[in-house]
Amino acid sequence: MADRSAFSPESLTENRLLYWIAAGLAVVMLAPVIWIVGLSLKNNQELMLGTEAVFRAPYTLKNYADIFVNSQVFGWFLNSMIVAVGQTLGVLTLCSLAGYAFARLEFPFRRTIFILVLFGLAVPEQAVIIARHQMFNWFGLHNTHIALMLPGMSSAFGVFLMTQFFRAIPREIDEAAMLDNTSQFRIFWKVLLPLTMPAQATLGIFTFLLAWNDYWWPLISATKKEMFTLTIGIASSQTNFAQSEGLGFLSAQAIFASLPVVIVYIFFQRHIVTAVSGGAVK
Amino acid sequence: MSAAIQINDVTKRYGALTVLENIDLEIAPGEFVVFLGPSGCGKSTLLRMIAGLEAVDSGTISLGGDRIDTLPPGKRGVAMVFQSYALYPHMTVSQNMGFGLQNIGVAPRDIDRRVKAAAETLEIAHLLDRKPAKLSGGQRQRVAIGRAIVKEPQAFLFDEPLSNLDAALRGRTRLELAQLHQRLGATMIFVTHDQVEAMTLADRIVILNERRIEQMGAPMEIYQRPATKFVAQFVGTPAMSFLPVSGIEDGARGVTLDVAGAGRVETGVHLPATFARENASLGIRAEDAKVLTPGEDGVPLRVKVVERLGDRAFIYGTLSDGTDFVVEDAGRSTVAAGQEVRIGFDPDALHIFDSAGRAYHHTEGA
Amino acid sequence: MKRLLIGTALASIACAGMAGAETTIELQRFFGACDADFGNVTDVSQAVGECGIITALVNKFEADNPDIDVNVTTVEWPGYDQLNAQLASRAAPDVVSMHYSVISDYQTRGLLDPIDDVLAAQGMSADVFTDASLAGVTKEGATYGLPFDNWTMLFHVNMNMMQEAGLVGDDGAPILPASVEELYEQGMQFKEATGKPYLVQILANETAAYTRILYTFLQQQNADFFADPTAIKLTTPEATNVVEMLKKIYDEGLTTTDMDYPAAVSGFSNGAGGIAVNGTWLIGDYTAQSEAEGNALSGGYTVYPLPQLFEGRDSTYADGHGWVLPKKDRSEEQLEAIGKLFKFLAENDFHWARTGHLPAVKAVFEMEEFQSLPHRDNIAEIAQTGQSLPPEVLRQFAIQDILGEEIAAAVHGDKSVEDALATAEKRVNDLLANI
Amino acid sequence: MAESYRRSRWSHALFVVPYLIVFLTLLVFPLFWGMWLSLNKVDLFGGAEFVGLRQYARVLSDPVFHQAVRNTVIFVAVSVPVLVGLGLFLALALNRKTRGAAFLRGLYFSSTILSVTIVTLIWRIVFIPNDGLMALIFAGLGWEPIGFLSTKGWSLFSVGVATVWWCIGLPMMLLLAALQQIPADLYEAAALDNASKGRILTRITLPSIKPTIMLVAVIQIVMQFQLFGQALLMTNGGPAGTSRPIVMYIYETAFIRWDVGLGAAASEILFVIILCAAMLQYWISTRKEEV
Repeated sequence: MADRSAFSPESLTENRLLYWIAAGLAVVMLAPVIWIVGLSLKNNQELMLGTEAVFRAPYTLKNYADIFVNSQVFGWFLNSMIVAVGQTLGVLTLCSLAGYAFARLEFPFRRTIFILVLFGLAVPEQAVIIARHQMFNWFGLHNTHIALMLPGMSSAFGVFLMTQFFRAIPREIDEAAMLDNTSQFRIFWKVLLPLTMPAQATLGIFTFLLAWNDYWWPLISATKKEMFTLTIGIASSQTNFAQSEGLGFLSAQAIFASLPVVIVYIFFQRHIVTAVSGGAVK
Repeated sequence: MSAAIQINDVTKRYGALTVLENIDLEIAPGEFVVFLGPSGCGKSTLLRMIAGLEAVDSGTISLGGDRIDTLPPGKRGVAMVFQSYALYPHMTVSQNMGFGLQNIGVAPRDIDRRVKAAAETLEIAHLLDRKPAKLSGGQRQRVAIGRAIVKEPQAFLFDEPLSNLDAALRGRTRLELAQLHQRLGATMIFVTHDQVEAMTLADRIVILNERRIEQMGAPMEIYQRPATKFVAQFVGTPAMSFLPVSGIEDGARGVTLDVAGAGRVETGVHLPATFARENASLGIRAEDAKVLTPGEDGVPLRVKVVERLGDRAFIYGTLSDGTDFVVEDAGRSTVAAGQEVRIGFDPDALHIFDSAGRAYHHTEGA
Repeated sequence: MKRLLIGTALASIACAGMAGAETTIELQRFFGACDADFGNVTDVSQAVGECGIITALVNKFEADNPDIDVNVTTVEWPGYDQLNAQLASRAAPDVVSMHYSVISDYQTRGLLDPIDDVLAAQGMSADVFTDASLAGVTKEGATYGLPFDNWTMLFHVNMNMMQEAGLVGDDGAPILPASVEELYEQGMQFKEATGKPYLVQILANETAAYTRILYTFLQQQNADFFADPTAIKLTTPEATNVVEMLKKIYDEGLTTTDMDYPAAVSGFSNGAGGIAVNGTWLIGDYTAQSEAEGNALSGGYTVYPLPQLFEGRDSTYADGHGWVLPKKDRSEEQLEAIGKLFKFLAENDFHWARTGHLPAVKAVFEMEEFQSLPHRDNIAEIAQTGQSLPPEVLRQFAIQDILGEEIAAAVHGDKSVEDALATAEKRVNDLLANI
Repeated sequence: MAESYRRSRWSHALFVVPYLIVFLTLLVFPLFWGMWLSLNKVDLFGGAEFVGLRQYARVLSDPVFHQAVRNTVIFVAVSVPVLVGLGLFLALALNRKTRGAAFLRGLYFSSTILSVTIVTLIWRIVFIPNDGLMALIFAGLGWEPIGFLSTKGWSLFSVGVATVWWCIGLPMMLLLAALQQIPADLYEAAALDNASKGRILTRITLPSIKPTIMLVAVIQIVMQFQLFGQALLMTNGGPAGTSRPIVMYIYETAFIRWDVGLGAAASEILFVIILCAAMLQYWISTRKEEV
């Protein structure tokens, strides 16, 4: 192959300089993380006297060992998992059903209801959180996993995304299924739902990340330490650096707490990236 | 397995817009009927109403004597092949073909047998485990047909199923469809805007235009004796040339016409007394005119383009009054653009249209 | 990883199962988390610092009372927003740490249970507690919390640096200012001699320290800024004096500037300045440090109350920590368990006093061990000079935030002193008017 | 009457009912309940007393609220262009098929998955005076240390740095996706027209992804208006309230000062602000379809 005569569109858009700048900026991205990793490997007393000790041996895994001894990180992690997974499944179920109906079925007030739901897109959590907190009081729901999962399920974004996605599936597919004598629910379940998998992945990842990172709602709803999510748990132990467990332990805790999601991310990176970008183009 | 279809006085509206009006049509068992018409004429809508994908606003549709327009699509006993094939992307070929049977509770063994049989017939047995994304356009098309066949429907409905194929494949598939029809003997309705498909496949062509059926008939009848100017214009390539008629005189063989660009033209057509003589026109197919040898007396045609197809050539030009005209010549035609040639017509092959578009032809023995 | 998770899950289920057999007390506190260091310590004398001692105390109590399980939740200091959410959702814990200054908020709203019966059941009477601490928890004639300590802001002194600056008297005691002018003079002297700022203050992202200092020096000027407990008065010469003094200290470079709470604590440890203006709770830590070798405080640490800089009277703003019972239904067993816990805490108040706080139990003052604790005689007077806000003043923590924010703005030069005080007054009064 | 599958039927609504129940109870009802609360003098523990629009008057005349609005607007006005600009830069730089680019894409997106407490913990430990990474770097370079979390101006800046570090992944990915949607033949045509790289960027690439750029900008505006956790955990809004965002004001009034009515009124105002941003998003997306 005569390589020099080959034309590729990339050659017009790629820019070596930009690339190397981006590669250099990655240092800024990584430096804080490396710093934390360094701190987590140091003895707390040594750090008290000055954090430049990070650059000197000895290093120790004691901070990580301490997590295993007494920390509640495991419980918090479990709560976060339960809440994030539960909320994700809930959102996917509710939004798929609703998205299918809005995209494919006729029922009275369909347009009105859909527009109402779209208005929901504009309602920020802050506008409802105080009232929500009171409502959950009335039903005594606070400090339950359900209470942590439910608010996220009212997300209008999911319904919007699923509706758009169902709309994008050619109607002929439903029609072929109808001629194949398929019931309404079976068309949804066996024919169309499998086709929305990319959208499910996108919405699922978004929901999971939102639930995993949620701060305010668990802060005021999960007030018993058994119900703390990872976010709240870490926050509860992170003030008063000097008085509590020390920088090294906090760093180790932060790394330990993020490790599972980071591992999941590394394994599924390709899918996550496709899902995130795929959802955007639709 | 094949059944008659009756369409009685069917009307379809979308809000204020009427797309089909008082359609009456009977299709005999085992007949291959093609709905032909320009886009937007309602031919697909009519097909989809038979399938149950569109509601009928008034009128009835029956299949094999039973009224079906009140039944949901799956209960009508018809199968449909979509223009886009509409294969289920997440199912394999055999799952695609067996899905409908599964839905009505056919035993898995029977499904398997019927799918295999259909796949053999269509020569796609080796593709049964693939998903549609891994198939070529032609293979997908076969799977779509296979999915229809396994259901053993009382009627097959085809919605422009060949339009996504390339020219060569389209020709071959056309032949295979014809063979399939012969073998199954099933009632088939085929929607297309391609007149070649219509001509080659149909037992009977139904031409639709502007909400109604313009003409029904065997392909050659449609071609040779179009009922209206629309049909005459729509069927046949290149399209029929139309010349404005300024005067009509009765003669023994037929009427003689005064045509602006062609002088007096004798025809073999007899017109009834009621014929409205204003704004009539003369229609001539390219193959019904010929280029005369130099010196012969004929109508002068200024040649603009010569389209050579190998076995024949079409000569496009203008008559003295500027009217466009096409004439067929032999493949070795020496006519070149810019020349002026003389042409003549076969009087018995001429068509005369009144101002409303109604056609009058030469009648044998009249 | 997975096995570990499952293991923990099983363990927590097992714990929950066991908890049914015993009485569980949900205890929620601030003071930080230090399970890694003290999670298994039951010998209280081994523990140091607020966090270590309270952790060890609870461990000891559980060890002594195997039928009682104390389930501790540590909250971000001060944790009242979380407590509010809990109270609102009727999910409050059984026992909560609370500043005396905020007890009124909850008591007036009927959110606390009095503890008199609980104490009586254990044969305890309220008069074992000091007057100052008892005043903090007594509302409308009932006791609404177990007093645990009294605390004030102090001058923690690095004697090594003071020596260097020539600010140590012949008696070996540090020379501390007795007026605002002396403060500036000694501060300059210190700065010139050591090159370090005189004061180590918590000036970054902190509101409590400013406010406590303001209250202290307003009290010293006999300013009755809360004559009406529903309206503060800050547009006064007295308040201006205090804030201008703080501003001048800042402007003259007599104080560290950008230290937040933890930075100020460790900064003083590392010799960042001569005198740390911080609370009683650090005495234990700093004493322990001064007894160790090779650091900035080695052999050179002492502590004094905030000096009287104004002529009115010697006074220091004081507050204290107590343990309260949020209103809820409790079983007899639970009340008894709580009573035992309270009795235990009161009996071990000496250990808590090792942090540096003034004991809430009178008897501790008489204990030899207490008297032999270093520096305690220096600060004994705060038992008399310590003064809190009128108990009728509600939302003292919210007020503290507002004042701290506005004083910080003035000190940092973002606002004029008059503007800051006027704004603070307006904001506080708006808050109080809308309760 | 003939049947059709497109017929409107009540039973079809059953698919929507589960979501609708959640939507009505957890979004619509609290929205109106919140509006009602904002018209009342009410604390965390009940005892509502109707006061009309007085809470709104209080919020709108509160200098702290003004400051919070100003902080939030400044934060949005600075962080959103940075997020969009940097996201665009990274998307352009990393839009290539090499393994290195794939790795960097993954790296830049990875921070997005961390929770806000971890992010703020990391950045606090970077920014804290004396012991922080920045303090060490400054000391190493012999520069005057900056109190990043405690100096007016720098505190909001530091919150912004942590936010950009945390949020940069999404804009980058969305813009990358848009870049990859540009048909290659457009570039082939440009190559035949002898266009320079610069012209290709400004005349082909950027116009092609303009709708996505706008979309990303609006998403970020809506998101960054809701700034809360970073400010609360890193600076607690300080110093002197210079890094307190609107949401933190709401949190403080409702859950620290118990002033639920006032907090509700402030949230309604934030709602209106975000509603405007969302309308902008709707306007942009519909305009896109016309093109």
